[in-house]
Amino acid sequence: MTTLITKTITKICLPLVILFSISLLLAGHNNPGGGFIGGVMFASVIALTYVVYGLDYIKSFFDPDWGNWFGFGLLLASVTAFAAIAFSHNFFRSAVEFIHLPFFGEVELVSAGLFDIGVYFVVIGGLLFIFKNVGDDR
Amino acid sequence: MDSFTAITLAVFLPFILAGILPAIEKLLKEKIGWYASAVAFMSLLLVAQAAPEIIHGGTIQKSIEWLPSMGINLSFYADGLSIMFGFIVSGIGVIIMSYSNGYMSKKEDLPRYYQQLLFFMGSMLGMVFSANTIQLFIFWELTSITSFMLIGYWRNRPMSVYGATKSLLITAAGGLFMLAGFLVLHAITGTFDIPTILQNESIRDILHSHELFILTLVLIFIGAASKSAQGPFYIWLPNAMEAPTPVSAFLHSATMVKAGIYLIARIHPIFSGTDAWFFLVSGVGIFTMLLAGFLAFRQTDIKGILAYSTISQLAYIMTMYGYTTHHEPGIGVAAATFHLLNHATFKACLFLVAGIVAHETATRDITKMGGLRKEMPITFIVATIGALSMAGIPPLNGFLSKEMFYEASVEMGSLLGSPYNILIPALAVLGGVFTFAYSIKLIDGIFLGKRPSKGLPEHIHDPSMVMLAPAIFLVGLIVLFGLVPSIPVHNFIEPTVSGILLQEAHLHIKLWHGFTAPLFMTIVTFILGILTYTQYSRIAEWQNKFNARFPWISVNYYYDAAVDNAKNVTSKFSNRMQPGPIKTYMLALLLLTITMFAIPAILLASSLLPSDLNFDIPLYEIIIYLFMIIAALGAAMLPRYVPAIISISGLGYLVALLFIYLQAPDLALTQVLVETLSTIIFLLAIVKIPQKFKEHITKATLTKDLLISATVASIVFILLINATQGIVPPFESLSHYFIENSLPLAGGHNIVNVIIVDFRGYDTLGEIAVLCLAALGVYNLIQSRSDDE
Amino acid sequence: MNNTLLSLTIAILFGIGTFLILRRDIVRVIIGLGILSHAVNLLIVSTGVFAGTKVPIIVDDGGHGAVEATGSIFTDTLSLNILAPVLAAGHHTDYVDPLVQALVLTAIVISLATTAFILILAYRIYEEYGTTDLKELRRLWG
Amino acid sequence: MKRYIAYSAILGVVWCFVHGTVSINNFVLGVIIAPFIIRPFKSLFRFDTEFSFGNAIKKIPAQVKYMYVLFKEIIKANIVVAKIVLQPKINIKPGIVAIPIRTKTDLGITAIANTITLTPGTLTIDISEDRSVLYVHAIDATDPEGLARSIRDDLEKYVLEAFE
Amino acid sequence: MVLEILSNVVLVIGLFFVFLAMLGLARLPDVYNRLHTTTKIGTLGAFGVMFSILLKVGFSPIGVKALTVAIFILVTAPVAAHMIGRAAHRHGVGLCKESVIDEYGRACSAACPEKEDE
Amino acid sequence: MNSMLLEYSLIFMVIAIIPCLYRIIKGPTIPDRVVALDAMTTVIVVMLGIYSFVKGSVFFMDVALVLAIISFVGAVTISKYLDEGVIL
Amino acid sequence: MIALAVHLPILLVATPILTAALMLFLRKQPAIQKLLSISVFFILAIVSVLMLLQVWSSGIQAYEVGEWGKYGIILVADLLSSGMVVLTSIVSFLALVYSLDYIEEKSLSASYYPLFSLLVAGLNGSFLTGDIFNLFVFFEILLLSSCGLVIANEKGGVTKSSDKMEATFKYLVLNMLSSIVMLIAVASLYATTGTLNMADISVKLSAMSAAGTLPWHVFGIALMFIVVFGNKAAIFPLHYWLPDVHPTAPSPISAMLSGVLIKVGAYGMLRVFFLIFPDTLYLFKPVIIYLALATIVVGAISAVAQTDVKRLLAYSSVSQIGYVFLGIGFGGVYGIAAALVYLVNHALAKSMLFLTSGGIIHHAGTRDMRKMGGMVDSAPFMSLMFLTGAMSIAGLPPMGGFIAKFQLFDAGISGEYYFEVAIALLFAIFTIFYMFRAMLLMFWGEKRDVNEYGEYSTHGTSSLIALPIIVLALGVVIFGLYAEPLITFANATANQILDPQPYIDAVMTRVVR
Ligand code: NA
Ligand code: NA
Repeated sequence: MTTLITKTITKICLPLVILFSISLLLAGHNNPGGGFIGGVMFASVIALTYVVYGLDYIKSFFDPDWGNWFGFGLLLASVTAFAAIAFSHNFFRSAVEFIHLPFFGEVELVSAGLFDIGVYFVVIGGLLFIFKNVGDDR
Repeated sequence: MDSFTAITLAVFLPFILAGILPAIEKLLKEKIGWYASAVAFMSLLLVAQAAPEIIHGGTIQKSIEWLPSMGINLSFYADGLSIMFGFIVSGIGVIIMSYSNGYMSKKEDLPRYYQQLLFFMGSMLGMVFSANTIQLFIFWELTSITSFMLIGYWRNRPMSVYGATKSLLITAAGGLFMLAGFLVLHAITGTFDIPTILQNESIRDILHSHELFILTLVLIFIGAASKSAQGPFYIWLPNAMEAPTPVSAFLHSATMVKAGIYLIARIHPIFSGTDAWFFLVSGVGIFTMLLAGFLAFRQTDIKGILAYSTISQLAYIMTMYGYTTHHEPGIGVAAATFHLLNHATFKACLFLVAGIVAHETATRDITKMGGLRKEMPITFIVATIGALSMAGIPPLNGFLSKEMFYEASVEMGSLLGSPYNILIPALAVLGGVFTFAYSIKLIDGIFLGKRPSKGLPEHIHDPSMVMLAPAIFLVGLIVLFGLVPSIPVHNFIEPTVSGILLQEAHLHIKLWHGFTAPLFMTIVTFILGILTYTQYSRIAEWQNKFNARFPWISVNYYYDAAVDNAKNVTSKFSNRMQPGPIKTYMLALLLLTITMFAIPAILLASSLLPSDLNFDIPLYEIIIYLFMIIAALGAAMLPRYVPAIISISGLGYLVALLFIYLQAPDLALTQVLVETLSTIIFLLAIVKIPQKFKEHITKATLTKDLLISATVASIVFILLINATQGIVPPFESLSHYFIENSLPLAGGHNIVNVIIVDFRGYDTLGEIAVLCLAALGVYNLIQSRSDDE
Repeated sequence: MNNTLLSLTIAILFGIGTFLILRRDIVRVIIGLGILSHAVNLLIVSTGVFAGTKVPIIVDDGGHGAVEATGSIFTDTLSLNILAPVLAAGHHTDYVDPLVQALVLTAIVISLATTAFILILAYRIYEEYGTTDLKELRRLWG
Repeated sequence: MKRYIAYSAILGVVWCFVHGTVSINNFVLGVIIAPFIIRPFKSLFRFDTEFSFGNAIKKIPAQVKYMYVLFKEIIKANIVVAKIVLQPKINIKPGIVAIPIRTKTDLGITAIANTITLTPGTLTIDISEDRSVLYVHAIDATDPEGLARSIRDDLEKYVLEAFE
Repeated sequence: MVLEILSNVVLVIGLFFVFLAMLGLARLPDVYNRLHTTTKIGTLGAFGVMFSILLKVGFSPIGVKALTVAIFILVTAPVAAHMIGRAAHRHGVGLCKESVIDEYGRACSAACPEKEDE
Repeated sequence: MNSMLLEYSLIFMVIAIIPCLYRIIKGPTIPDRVVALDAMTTVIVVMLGIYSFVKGSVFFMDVALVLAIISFVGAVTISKYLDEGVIL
Repeated sequence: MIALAVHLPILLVATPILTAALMLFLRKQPAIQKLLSISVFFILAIVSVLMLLQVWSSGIQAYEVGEWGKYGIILVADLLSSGMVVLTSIVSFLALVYSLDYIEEKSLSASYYPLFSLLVAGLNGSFLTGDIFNLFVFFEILLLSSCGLVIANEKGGVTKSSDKMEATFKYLVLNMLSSIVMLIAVASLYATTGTLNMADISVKLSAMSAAGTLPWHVFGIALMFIVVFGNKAAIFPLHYWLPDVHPTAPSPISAMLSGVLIKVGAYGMLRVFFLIFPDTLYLFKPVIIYLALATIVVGAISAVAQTDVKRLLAYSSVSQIGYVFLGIGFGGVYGIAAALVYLVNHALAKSMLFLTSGGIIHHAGTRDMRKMGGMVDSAPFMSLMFLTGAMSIAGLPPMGGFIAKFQLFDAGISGEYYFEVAIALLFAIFTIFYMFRAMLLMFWGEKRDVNEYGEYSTHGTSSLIALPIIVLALGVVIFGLYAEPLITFANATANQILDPQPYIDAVMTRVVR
């Protein structure tokens, strides 16, 4: 088992890194980052938690089916791409909208961003699915 | 119904009516054999329907569109030759299928039996009426396959399987050679259509003067010889006797084995009149005739005798079709054709007798028989007439064609001059001697002499009329054709001969034609034949010794060696080729890659490296290059896993740093993350692996591997340095478009990301699919074990 | 513009990777594949076809909302003349080639997935065979 | 609930930091996202215990002081170690010493352990099972008692004030 | 201007410390001593450089992120050092010969596995 | 002046990687290598900071931040592996 | 419906991906999974045929993904690619139906459906893409999906999982190497031409060639693609993985691998060399002919040595793919058409044989033919089906394989490749030998020693297993009896391959947004 010290710091890092990963995901279109990078960030911090706290302990209160996560990601990504057909465009035709939100001002909404979220989920789900399966296997 | 339709129906009716057999099997119950006979009879009638037109000197020819883009149609052609074969096939088919009603036990798998017989008959008819080579080949191979199935009718008997395999391998493989021959013929003549070649002298002239003429002939001849069991290919036929006797009678004496003869007759007008034709066809024919005649004489199995005799008799026919010179292209054609018809009658008859005898005595070994003439008088008479016809005794039909054979041999010999004028007739007589001897032996062994005291069933008698009638009918034909030769000659032989010689033919065949050379030869044959028969034991002794001493003289020896050792020899080969450890395979891939790059490098490159090399790089970047190499070397050299993994992880971070210098923050980010993650997965994977294994690299391996690595490195360097010289003007990169349009059209500042999720988002869709696949694959990997336990 | 030293480095990495994949130890081979994939990623980046100096991220916001192509040069002249160059010769841009970076990103992710799979495969192979010596992995042969 | 608010506020700030722009927009966005992140892991964050804003605010001065001391010590530590590294011949007498601690909370223990690591010549190696003893590697381990005393008096005091 | 000079000074000190840390990494006798340099000096060096950047650019995105990096290093570096040191000891890496005392070794000798050959 | 300072500092930092590489390759123990790897990431983080400033681009600072976080994950994981022989 | 007509190419790739995603969610509802997968794959088969008809009637279809023209990724459905897609769709539908009763239930719902769907997506994607890097991506999908499927558990479990691991490892490593080669080649090509779109590359290379500025290293790149596609197609000396992988995979997957997947290699060669590198054909043809001959020889000889029925079939695939490449090497309309006809017939027959072998293995409880014998009485259906397939592979009429061999030999002889045809002919005899030997060993002869190996399974063949085999068998027979449509199609396709201009026009004549 790892030590209290590591556990405490991991616990502190966990939400911060997840936040960071979301930030990387959302920033992706305009800054370095994106679904993959954000997803790996998320996956690594969960992996860190698994490593530091032990898989079984974490599973006792936090046990999502990572298979569903990457399933959702793939679904979201492909549905986003398919959506263009519904608007009588070609598959994967992207759209950019600028909408005005009351508090945040002008916000850029990009269909590709939705796709990137799909990527994010696939990466998280896929990597952690591998982790958990191999980790459970002993 | 016009003649063409009649022929087409004659070919396809058996297929269709046999195809529905499984469906109506329940309906027919035990009448299934009569159903089959009826089908055969229908075909016979249909052939007969077309016959008059041919006999009056015409031909039938028409096509149905089939593979127009290959220039191949479903086309049927009938001339005398085809019609004669059509009669033989369907006629003997009727006889055999009727006979089978008595022969085949009701417990047998009759639907399969008759279905295959009918398929065979249809294929055979299709073959003889085919107007183009490819169609001919198709039906040809179908006869091989049906023959294979029928020889292996008793599928669980090892000898049946052996015989079936042998016949299939030899005949189907021979067929492939024939196909190749047809293809070369096509390349030369530009057509697959046989009548076109037959009717165009200019095409034949082109063929005769073509450099590939001999190749074409040899290839096609291999097909014919393998099918007709000629030359070294004879070996399959004796083993084919594992088939039920009616099958042997039908396929392996009367019809299928004559397919090769048919082919020779069919291509006679195209290839004859050349030395190659004579030496190949007659040479192989004479050789086979003598060898098989001798071997037939030595058999003790009734069907063995008949099998070798068939080979020998086919060789007669082959030899006669081979008789040809430039001026007289068809010396033996008439004789051959007549003998062909006669052989079909007497040999089918003898096979039926063999079936009856085996049926009654429960053995096929003639040394265990004798004196059966009293118990089976009718069978005895039938058999004797058949055998005497085969031996060439007047006034039976065999005598007539034998005479013609001698006549043609003499004529051929004299045309060729010394020493052939003596040699050919002498060899012909020798062949006749063997025939005479084994014919006598057959009758003597079964019916004459004393009944052995034991080994035979007590009550032996003539069989029912169902089995006897077909044989009696054939005997009737034998006698009829012998006494009144004009009936077959006018109706079959003349049209056939004119079809082969491409000119009107009028033949006069009589029983008595004066004291001529052939008559003299016949007498010599009889005398020598009797002499040989009396010396049987001596000859047998000599041959046994000879065989024991020179086992390799037999073709079977090679066949068995090849087939039996095939597995061992090929195993050795494939074990060497596919040694198991993966290194060989990787080396092969690397070497092929190197070779592929080396070919243009050697052939085309004026200089391997371009002249302008660029060394203008910041120092801190150069040092990073160096570090990367060191880290990689570390990963390569460190003996234990974890240090090596740490080293490669270090390499990964350095690569990330380099990506920074190359202005690629996204890449650096990804690299850093992926590196850490793969380190973790590495650790996950090596958890159970002890770090005990250490490869001992020998000096030779080291040298070899270093050499290959260095070569790979060099080609990468050469390729890269050449490729990065820049795009050849005036072209530019697609990237300009991305840079220009990333913001205005895709609304993203990060061009790389926009490419990933938008411009080339489709790639990314694939990429995430790969991630999902890896996850699912790992799941399966882990799962596969849990279930083992 | 080629970078000779970088090319040389990439080539040497290829050499080292090649040497490693010819080893008998399964983990060694996988490490070799790792080095090869680093090398090939660098190779792809180094084939970026024009020498810019800027990160391909547009910093100055060219007025968002302008969803309109700026480069008239890109209205496809190809239908008129299929061989027409995409850009007027001499036109250069400050950014480094973004396309190769996108390609490498894809390649990296794919190689991560493949590496993960092959590593777990190695783990399972060790369980089944009790060795990591590839010479022992020869049940399938001949 | 209070904990949610507190954590959300912290994460809001963090969001600004990782985003690179400190603005109210970013802060609000971070606050909105935060609960979704914390919620699944709430059993890690001891949501069962009481939490009061008053206490937290009261501790701030102590924490600032702790920071100050920490920085001072870090600088000292660097100079100490730098001297050692730059010696022509390295002459040290290191060793691992067991140091008893009074701190009981997770955060406190972690803080003291990390502080020890960052301060002159000492490095936390491990903590005992009963969380009462830290094993500390010291570059100069000739006087274990003195070391223990200096840690208790110079460091742990501030940590206790700031985090207990 | 003052800020400029200050930032440069901090930068130089930071860089110098990082360099020192790496030097210590090479020179000091065992893993525990090396951890001292990398965590203490390395961390301060990195902190210094980041801080210097913050001084140079102010609270612009670069500056804020530099500060984030600095804080993050400060929080995690000791933990990493602690984990490595602990693992080293439990993995069986002995203290260098100059060492005078090992109270941890006594406490966890049962937990320490045999050290494998390098 | 600034840029020169920073150019040189880059070179200086590259040189600082040498001891790290030395320890990564030479060891002698695995923890030594882990320390060295961790130290190397620190150096690279510093380099990224400097580079980011030189280029006036925040993008490299993102990499630095990620590297700082991720190297912690790596170090902890390898340590746990060394300690317990398993990581999960 | 009409609106969807323009989207057919992408539907064939994206629908399976979407299906895979849905399947992941439906892991707990096997019945829905079953229904959904069957209907999706059935619809895909129909869609693929529709697309083929569309291409046949109105020419090459180019589909811009994301509407970015040649700057994005373009899917191109020409006769070759849509033909291959039809083949894929049909074989995969049948293999899927077969799998429902063949793969272990748990594996089936947990991972098999998504893996299988993505395999099909990978195949269709590879065939349809007009972008060389995208081809790489889809190759990776193919690689990993087939790896995952090879290790899937089948009912009864005759194959040891250690064998699966070993085979998968070899397959994976060799393919990773060839992927690296591919990346080198693609990157170098990009560095030279500045584009990844195959039609665009073709335009630029031919312009360079016309201007005399074609650099020599382009030839090197071109020949390196032989390694890339050769490895997919398993031509000598890149065939080593195939005899290990195809036998160890579950039978429906073996059918997919041998039936369709190795054909990707042949497709790739046709696409890349005839579209992108026509200038290098004079080097390519001799190289490929000799590699093809070596492939034929090595595959056939090794097949004779086998005692494992699936391994024999696998080696036979090696040998047979050699014939396909021989046709490609002969070149010309006739040679390529012959190769295509050969390819289709081999796909049908070999898929069918692998499916049949699954039934045989279930029946006998072993893959070792020496431990079988006389099964014709207990498994007459399998016997008949195996014979049908064996005859087709051996090139015997009236099966499709005959037409293929005939056309190939004819193409060779009319191209005056006498030596090559001679070798091919000789080893066609080997083919007859090993196929029939296998049939005889398994079905004819004496029944195996029951005391030693146990009784044959009395479990009858279910209709889910029999149906796909029958459908494929019908295909085999029909293409033997009436091959005209296939030949016409192959000729048209070959003409299209040899004249890349319409392809280029279809891709390049686009308006970029
Ligand atoms: Na790492
Ligand atoms: Na650190």
